Amino acid sequence: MGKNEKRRVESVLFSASEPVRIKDIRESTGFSIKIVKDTLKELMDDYSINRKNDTSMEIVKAGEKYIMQLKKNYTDQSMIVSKPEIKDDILKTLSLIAFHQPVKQSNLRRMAGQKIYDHVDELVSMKIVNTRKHGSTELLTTTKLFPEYFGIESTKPEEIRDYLAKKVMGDISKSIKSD
Amino acid sequence: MGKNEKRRVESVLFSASEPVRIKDIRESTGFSIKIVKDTLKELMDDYSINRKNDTSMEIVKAGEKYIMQLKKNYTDQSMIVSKPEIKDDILKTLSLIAFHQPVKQSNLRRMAGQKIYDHVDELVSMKIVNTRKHGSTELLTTTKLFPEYFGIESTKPEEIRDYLAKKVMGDISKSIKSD
Amino acid sequence: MEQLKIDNDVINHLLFHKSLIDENDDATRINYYVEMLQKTNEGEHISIENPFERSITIAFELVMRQHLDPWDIDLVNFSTMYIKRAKEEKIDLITAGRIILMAWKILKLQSDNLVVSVEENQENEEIFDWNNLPTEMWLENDQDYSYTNLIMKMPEPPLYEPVRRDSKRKVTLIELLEAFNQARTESEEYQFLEQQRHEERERLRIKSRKDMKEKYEKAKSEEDVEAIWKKIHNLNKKTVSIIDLCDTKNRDEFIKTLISVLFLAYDNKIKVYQRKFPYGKIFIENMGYT
Repeated sequence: MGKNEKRRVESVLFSASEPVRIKDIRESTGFSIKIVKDTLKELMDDYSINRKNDTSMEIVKAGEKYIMQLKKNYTDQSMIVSKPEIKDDILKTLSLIAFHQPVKQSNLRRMAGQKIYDHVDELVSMKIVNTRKHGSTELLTTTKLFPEYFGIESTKPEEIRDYLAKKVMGDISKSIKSD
Repeated sequence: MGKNEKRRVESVLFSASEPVRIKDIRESTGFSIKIVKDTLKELMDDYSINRKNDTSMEIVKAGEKYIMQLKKNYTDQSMIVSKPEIKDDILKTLSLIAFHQPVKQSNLRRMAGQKIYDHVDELVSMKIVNTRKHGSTELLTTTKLFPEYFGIESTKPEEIRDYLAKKVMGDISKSIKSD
Repeated sequence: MEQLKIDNDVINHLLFHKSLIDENDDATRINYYVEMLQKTNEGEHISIENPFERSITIAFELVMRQHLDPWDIDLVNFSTMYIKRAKEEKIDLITAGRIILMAWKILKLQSDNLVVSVEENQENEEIFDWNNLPTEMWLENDQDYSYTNLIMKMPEPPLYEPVRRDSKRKVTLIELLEAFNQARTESEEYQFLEQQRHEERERLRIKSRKDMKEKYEKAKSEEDVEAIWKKIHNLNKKTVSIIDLCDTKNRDEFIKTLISVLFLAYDNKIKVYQRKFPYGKIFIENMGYT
């Protein structure tokens, strides 16, 4: 592939910030499927083999999609400058659900107010919280994704609960000690 | 600078979605201010001079901050997710404000007509333009966000003015000045 | 107290204000402020006995110390800071309130009025000089003129929005735990406040009942109740409206009737109800009617 094709496919991957399908790349560049595929292959080699030590990024296939991302050994120092994908407020609600699960939506509202309805919607759409009807209210639990996401070994609600409690209490006692 | 420094500073720039300060890079990498500055300089050269045709990205100074972004000639076809947010008409009004700043709103109206009132409102709400009462009219200036948003190195009004003059008039402005 | 380096903006602001007041108006007050500020500026310590004037000094100090724009004071913010200062300085709050209003008038309201008068002048000026304006006033040289012209004619603006990544990373466990810690505290506060609100509502409910009962006891007069009962009885209907019993436009009469009606209801002689709450007609059902 020519340099121009490479640069244009690369620019799509860079700006997308999330995995993109071959179809998406074809649509924005106007290249044929074959050209997109071949170019992707060459780009992946460039980043991971030919220019291995000259870039901290890589282009990888993730399922049926492609993404430009940091190579693993460079991810640590990007922590400070990149923003977390779940906003603070929503994260708080998630932690309450994780701790109190299975928890009735109405009880959660009593703990933290009206705003939790929006938060629950968003958490459900992220597939990290599950909701099921229970009488007139919803019963909320975390999904399998939750322990995966946070690298918690346990999948059982009680164990997640214990884990959170221990961690938070631990932090508190630490901060008390350091005072 | 060594390759390691370059890669680590590069990884910070890649993962930041907003321009970052030297201080932020120092915090994430643990390098001294001097190393960060030198590395940035080398990286900027790599992307824009040494490897000019081998990358669609560039690293630029945006006001007092630094950011990795697409080179201008790749911005059009890379749009899957991000689209230009500000309409051309408003960008024109903004380029008048940036050039003539501080400029009275009433004078701006004389240059470009009634529509500027809406444009100014939008630019103010985006925090790119600042307005301050001055007698009966508003005095308009660009804010600190302006160079950051557009990836312009200069932060001083005179320098911004020169930058724009050069863009629009090319060498004409130089010959006028030297007269 | 720490000596203040007076912001010249504030003095200029006052002088500007002074230069614009009507000749017939008395400028003494402004002169006094300017003099006072200039003295402070020169490091002179001014002890002010008059609480009213001391309050004004504090207002100016705040404006200057907080580097507020004398043309544009955020009154809400200013008031909060001012009340705090006034408490510290032990100025009584009624004076302080008056001062805020006055400071506001001086710093904002009056300048707005002035702006209007300046505006009027400028508008006149504009119309006057319109023919000479375009190039001389604001496009002072060739470069300004060419730039502006080119911008207006060019199909594309010289500025473009660069494309950057919208990178988001995953939330870390530490962040989750921190969020949990905060959520717990906030939830406790939220529930505590809810509990307090609930108790307050309950307290008010009981109190208003008690008040009502006392008022009712005071207001009811056996004769009034008897008279209304007679009226209801004489209408000889199962259900009547309160409109049938009194002139509802006469406030006193209406209240007297309503209280008697309530008393009769209390005695189980009648039933009182509305079909539409709270503004619907008040109906009275005679329990003894057969």
